[in-house]
Amino acid sequence: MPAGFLTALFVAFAAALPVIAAGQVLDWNAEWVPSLGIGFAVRLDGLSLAFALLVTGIGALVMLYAASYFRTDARLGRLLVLLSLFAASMLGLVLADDVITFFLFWEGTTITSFLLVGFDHEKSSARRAALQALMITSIGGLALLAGLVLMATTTGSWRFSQINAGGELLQASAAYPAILVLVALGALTKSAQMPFHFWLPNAMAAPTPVSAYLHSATMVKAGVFLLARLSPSLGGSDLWLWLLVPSGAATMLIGSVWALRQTDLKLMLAFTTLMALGQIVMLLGLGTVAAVTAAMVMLLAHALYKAALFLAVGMIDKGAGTREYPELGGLARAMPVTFTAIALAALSMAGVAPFLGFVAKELVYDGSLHAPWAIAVVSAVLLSNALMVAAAAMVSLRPLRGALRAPKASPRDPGWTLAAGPMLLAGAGLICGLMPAAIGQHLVGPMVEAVTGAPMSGDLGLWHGFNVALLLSVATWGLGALLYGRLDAIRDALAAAQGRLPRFEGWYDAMMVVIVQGSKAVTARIQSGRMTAYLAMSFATLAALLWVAVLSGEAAWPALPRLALMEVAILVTIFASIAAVLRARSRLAAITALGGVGAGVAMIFTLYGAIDVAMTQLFVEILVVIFIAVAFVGLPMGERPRFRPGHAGIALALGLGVTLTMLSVLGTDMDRRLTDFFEAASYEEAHGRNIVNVILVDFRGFDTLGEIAVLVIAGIATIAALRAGRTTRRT
Amino acid sequence: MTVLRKLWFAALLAVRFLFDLTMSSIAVARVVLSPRAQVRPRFVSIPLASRSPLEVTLVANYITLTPGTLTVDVSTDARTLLIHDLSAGDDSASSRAGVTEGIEPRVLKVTR
Amino acid sequence: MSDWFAALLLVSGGFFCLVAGIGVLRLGDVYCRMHAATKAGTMGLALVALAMMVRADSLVAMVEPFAVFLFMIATAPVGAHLIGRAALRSASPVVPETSADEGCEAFDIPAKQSSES
Amino acid sequence: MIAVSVGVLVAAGSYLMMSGRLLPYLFGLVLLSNAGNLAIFGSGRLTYARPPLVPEGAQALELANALPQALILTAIVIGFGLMSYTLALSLRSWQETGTTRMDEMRLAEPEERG
Amino acid sequence: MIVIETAGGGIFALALNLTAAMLALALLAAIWRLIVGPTGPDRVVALDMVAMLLVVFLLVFAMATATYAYVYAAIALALIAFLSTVAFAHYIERTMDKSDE
Amino acid sequence: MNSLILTTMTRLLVPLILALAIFILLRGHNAPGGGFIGGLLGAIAFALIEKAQGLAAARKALRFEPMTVAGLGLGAALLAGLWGGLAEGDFLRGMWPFYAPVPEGGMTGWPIGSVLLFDIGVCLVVLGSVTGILFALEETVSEAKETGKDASWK
Amino acid sequence: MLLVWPVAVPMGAAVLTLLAARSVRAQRVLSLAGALALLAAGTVLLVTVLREGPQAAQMGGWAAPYGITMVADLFSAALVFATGLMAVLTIFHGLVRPGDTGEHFGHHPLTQSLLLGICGAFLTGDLFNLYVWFEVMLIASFGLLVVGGRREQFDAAVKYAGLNLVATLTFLTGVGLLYGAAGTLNMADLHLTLAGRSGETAVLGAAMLLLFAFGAKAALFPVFFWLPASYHTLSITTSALFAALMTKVGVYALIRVFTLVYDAGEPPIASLLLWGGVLSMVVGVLGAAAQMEIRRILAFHSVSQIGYMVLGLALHTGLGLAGAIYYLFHHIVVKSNLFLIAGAVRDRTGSEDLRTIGGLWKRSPGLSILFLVSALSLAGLPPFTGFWAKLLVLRASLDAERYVAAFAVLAVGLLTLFSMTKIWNEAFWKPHPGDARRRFSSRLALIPVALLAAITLAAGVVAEPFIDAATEAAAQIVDPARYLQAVGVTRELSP
Ligand code: NA
Ligand code: NA
Repeated sequence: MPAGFLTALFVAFAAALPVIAAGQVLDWNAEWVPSLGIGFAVRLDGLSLAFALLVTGIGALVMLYAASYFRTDARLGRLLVLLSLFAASMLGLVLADDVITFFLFWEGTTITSFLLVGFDHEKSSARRAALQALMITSIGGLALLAGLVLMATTTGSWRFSQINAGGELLQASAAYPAILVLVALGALTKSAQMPFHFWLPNAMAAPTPVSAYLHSATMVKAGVFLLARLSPSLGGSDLWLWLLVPSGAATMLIGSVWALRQTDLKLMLAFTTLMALGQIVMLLGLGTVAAVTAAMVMLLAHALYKAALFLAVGMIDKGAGTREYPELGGLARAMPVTFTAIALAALSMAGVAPFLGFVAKELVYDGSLHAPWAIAVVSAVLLSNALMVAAAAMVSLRPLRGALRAPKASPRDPGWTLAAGPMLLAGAGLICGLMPAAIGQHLVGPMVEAVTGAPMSGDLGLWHGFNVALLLSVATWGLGALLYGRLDAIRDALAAAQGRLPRFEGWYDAMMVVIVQGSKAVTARIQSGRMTAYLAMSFATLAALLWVAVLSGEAAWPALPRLALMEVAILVTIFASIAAVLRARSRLAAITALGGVGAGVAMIFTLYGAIDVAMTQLFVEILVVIFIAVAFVGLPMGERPRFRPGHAGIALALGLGVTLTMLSVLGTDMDRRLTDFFEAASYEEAHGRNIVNVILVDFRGFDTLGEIAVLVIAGIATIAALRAGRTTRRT
Repeated sequence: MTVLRKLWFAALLAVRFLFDLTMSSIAVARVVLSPRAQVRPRFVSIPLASRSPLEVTLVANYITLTPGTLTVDVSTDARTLLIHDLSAGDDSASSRAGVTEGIEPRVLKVTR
Repeated sequence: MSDWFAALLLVSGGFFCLVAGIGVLRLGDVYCRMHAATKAGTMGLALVALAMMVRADSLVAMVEPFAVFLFMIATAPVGAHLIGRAALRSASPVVPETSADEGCEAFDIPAKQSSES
Repeated sequence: MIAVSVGVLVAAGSYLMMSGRLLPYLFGLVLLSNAGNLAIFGSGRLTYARPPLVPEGAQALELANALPQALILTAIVIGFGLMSYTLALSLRSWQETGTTRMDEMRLAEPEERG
Repeated sequence: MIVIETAGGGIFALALNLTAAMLALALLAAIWRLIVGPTGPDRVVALDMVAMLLVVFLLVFAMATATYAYVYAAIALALIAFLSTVAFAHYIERTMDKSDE
Repeated sequence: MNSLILTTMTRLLVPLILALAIFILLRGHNAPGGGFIGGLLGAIAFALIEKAQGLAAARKALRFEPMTVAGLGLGAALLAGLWGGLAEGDFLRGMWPFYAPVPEGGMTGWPIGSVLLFDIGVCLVVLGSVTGILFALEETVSEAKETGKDASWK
Repeated sequence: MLLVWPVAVPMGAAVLTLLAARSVRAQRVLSLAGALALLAAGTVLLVTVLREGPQAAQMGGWAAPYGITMVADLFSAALVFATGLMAVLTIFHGLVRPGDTGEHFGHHPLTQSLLLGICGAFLTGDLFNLYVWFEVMLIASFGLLVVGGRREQFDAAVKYAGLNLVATLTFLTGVGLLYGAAGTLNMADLHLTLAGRSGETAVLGAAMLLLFAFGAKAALFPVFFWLPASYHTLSITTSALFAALMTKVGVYALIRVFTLVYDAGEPPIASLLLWGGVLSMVVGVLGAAAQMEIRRILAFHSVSQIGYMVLGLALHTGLGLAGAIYYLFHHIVVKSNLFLIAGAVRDRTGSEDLRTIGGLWKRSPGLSILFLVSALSLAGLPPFTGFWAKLLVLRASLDAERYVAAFAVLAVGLLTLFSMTKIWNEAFWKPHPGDARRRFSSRLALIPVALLAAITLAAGVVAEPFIDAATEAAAQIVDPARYLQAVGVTRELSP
């Protein structure tokens, strides 16, 4: 079903080839969030069309393959759903013209990839790999988001097409370096470039069809796609060069060298994928038309042969029972279809004519020769390509030739539903290689034009005469054969070196340790579970806030009041009672002293005309005493807490802060508007002489309504607290 | 007839009470303000003739507000009062007499 | 004249309140302090209320201070009784001169002559 | 005068609360409650002995500010409700956890093992 | 030096001030007893005393400021103030808390 | 608390306190007092019964479940608010159905209406909640004492 | 009366459920009916405000600033609507999820009271009245904390109450001082009265007290302790309701007071808010990373996400405010749903401790997908609402050139994703380490979960109306002219 749908889409996209090749661009926009200027915009140009073809074509084949591969597995449905979601995300990603639309699908691929990598979720290794892939690509994703938003706000547009049109503007802006770094971070993590590359081999925990689709043909190329997409506006600068070329080159070399170290065929393929991605990124970094052309062809060629190889390795796994090539041998005769597919794909990978891989390699040399840092670049490319030749030989020759060896007793080809995909993909590599001009004209040309804005230089072809590129090809094959001949020695040397080389994964592990341990340490300190610490922190914060106000504001301080003797007596009463509360050793001493405070406060209310308040205060005081006297029968005082100077300091700072703030309030002029109104309206309009009561039940009756609600709720809450657990546990 | 009689006794009781209160306050003042406090307190138990709760209560409260004595407790059968006499020394008899021959009859005249 | 009278009542009321205060401060045990608080305090209140009644210009203004006094003499002895009982039951210490007669065993107080101490 | 009282109440209240024992916390809460009420009262400015009652006949003059009084009434009653709950909670949590030290109540946030 | 501000003048105002001063002293004495105890019942007696002084103060203050409304507060307080004493007494009896020294 | 004196005086004082509570509630609009203070006084009366004669007697004296009283009070206050709201469009507007201005100035009739209903609601809430809390506290503490669950009980 | 119903309805429901204390069934019916009526009232209010702009009502007919004014601008009205919606969903959840405390004394009246306090707080235009509704909410939450009566609930309640009481007293004092300095309590009137006075110690000091109080209510660094200490001890239903609304009231108050009464752009307040927000984001997410129980993780995330909202406020731009508002609504939906899902997880695995559970992706794919939707939304991935929320705050930070804040937005987003993945890995992917027997589980209880998940997806996909509404709400706040007009205090009044 999904395969059929993707096939139909593939055909539809293929039908668009001539239109696009003729230089047209198809746009479709829908409003999405106009208030932010964000639309749901898609755009079909050469670049997106090529990617769309890969996504739908390879997708259809992979789906078909997966349906067969998981035929007996109950999880097939889930797998297909996830693959379909991924395909949709990937398609959306390559078609998007709107920055946010693009990001939506970008993150869509991240999440579906996470779920697919962790498909064998009962294995902890799969879960770990999924998490790693997610974390690393999400770091990039978040950086990308920042970069995209900055880019959009700098240029005033959320459309790639418009941003690209005003590329110079962007490069001239102050935000350009930040934007470029952020976007590159997104691209490099997604496309597994040094130093983020390690997640890709680890992601081989995914089922084989997933690896073939996501980790060779499509998702890992999303970063490349992004760089290509934005190279008109972001590319061409020194920073661009310095960011992409070293990273790409390093990834290329690391991938190609470590590919030889692997014994698991799938893992080996993963490292060769790193090599190819590195090469493509490097070429995009170089940025010349020739380099970009090379990158585009390499991208297509790699997608075809690598997907084929992954799928074929899956066939070996199914047919022979393992992917560990030391345990395999002589499968060519037992599994002829598989052998054919692997052989075809490997030839393309080795860059042998007339496969598309050859075309690509020629172009790569050509592009490298006419770029900055030519000598270094060409040497690196030569070395890694030679290593690729050795790897291709390894994957095609080691398991297939020699005496038959396999864990399964009688290895044989799985059925055609599994074979169809790899055969078609590998075959396509050959066919495309045989008709380079057509590919160049219909596919690569528009791609290059979309990326560079300039038409492709020259045609694609198998034969460009005897030139340096051809010489380098021959050198590649020779060197590759030499390396393959000494393969075991190289592997031993690599094995010996491995322990001494720095682990790139180290920073990730360190980051995770920092997150987990650091968060524990920070949390243990802040959310310590100790209430005294919580309270001390709260009061200290409050004190600090008040002192900020006291020190930064300006105030007119009120004059000192003249106190009558009665007022002094009341103050002494209050202060003495407070002191008694502080030093009380027994419950009764403390409560009675609190009563003293309450009485003093009530006297203040009395002195200044608040009869209702004083009465309420006293009555409440009596009730509180009654409650406390009941409750304290069952609640001990505990030993006396020792003196804590720190707490005392906080308390003093807070008390002083409050006093100063209050004094500053008293230093302002009182606005008696409300009071005057209440005095005037109390009897005349609200028919009551007790203004306080009239405020309570009329002017501000709404307060009182809420307040009695508080009291009812307090009753319920208190009773609930008293009954909770008590009644249930007793019965 | 009886009501009027009772009212009369009640009025007499009230007057007598005010007098007693004044006297007792002055007595307390004397004790409190004398340079060397002369207290020789004694717990005295007093058997009552009163029977109803109201009578006992009135007697007890009266005692508290009158010179030198303070009702501390009532026995569980409500027939004996424990009072605290501020300056009785070793002599229980006079405080006991003050109640059984002074206060209690006056109260009972009102209640019975 | 009535001003003078009221002033006199008032000041004597204050005096008895002060006496109550000093008594509470000076006397040696909780029972003795209660004597001061209850009697002198009530007296002080009564006198102040009386002063107010003397100065009253209406019946209501006379009745209300009297009600204050009435409520006070109704409740003060009850409070005193309860504190005394609580003190008794929690075996509050008494001044050494305190004696007790033979009837008090029922209240957990051993008979004791003051001379013995 | 009020400002100083409020400050002293706040200092003593917060110090008691920081002790992390149930009862001192409760006492501190009562003190802080009083501080809050006094702060409102003082903020409305003090008018000596003129209760906000509209006299019969004559036009009212310079009565005490009634609004803060109404607010404090509300606050007192609310504070009473909160106090009751806190009291009940203290009682029950002592019964359930067996300690009056808040720092030793670690059922909801237990010490991490290892 | 005034003790409380009074509405009127003359001998009665003087008496009011004198009374208020004595009340204040009595209050301080009671507070002192409240603080030092030593026993629970002592503190309760002191608090009871404070309540009574409050009632008296309300009456005096009503006269001093010619604000009759304060008498209502005095009436209510006189009627119910002893309740906290009741509660304390109950508490002491229930706990027999001799640690309350 | 099992004191004859207290019990007897309670019988005398409780009606007095309740009468005072009602008086203060009704008069609160023009003199110190009102719903809060009335309610507090009422609650104190029941607290006194509880102290003197025990929980059962106090519950019996109150007749209703305390929180029901509180709920009814809150309902009354809410209705007082809705009265004005539904009649005049202003929630909590004072409604005086028996009280009207006379042409020559002043007012005539009975000053009762939604405001009084509101104040009664306030009073009931205070009364119900406070007694509810007190009763529940008393229950909990007595039970802890009986079961010896409470470690402070020696 | 339009504004009164959202308060009168839950109050009436609280009264009725209280009076029906003897019948659990009657309480349940009344409670759900009350929630539905509240939702209806909220809907009517929201529609009216959308159509006609801010609405006001003078309580008792006393004009502002003398009486108490209730006001609903778009922000308030939408919050009331959201409250009604969450009430219906959580109460329904409580009815169908067996054993969720509904039978205990007080649960239903307290829930209704909580709604009462929340709606009152959202709608009042008076600062002291706001305090009253805060108290209603607070004491109701106190009650709900202990309903059920498990031991750890009491511990949690002590911490929750212990810290919130401090905050509430601070609030009270702040209101008192502000009244002393300004002579009025009506917030619109305060806006006019305080104009140009922000340098005075009196005004600033009151601001600090309010900042502390609302910050603590919102669970802002460094006064958030109460939240992670308590939320995980509640019943599932109640924790979802709390997670949806409690802290939001604090954020609402911060936004309201620090735009209308004070100006969040003034120097000390602006930087305090900014750093409070950023540190909350960081400390909260670190706390989440350290936890191993689902609801404790979620609770810490609340702290972090409150930080986002406060950051949006602190940026003091229309966009930042729109971001804060959008974030707030997003968080209501998503966080409450995750709490409900935590309950579903517990039902199906017997625990919330990630160390002891697992196997849900295999056994309960439906629940897994619902979790995934909410978790990804929380982590800020498109096309869910969380993405737009994050995007708005991010863009506002970048526009305001607050690069540290922008970095925090992104880094914290990553860590949020990390914790969500942790839950996913442990509870859903990992095989159940112990006895994986099926425990009780109610499919009906997943209805609200599915609905909320659908909301965060649908509102993320069809984002425009919501972002537009957030922008409009922010605009009404940034320029309060229509608010002031509705309240009835005008600029001419001020000297
Ligand atoms: Na009120
Ligand atoms: Na929350």
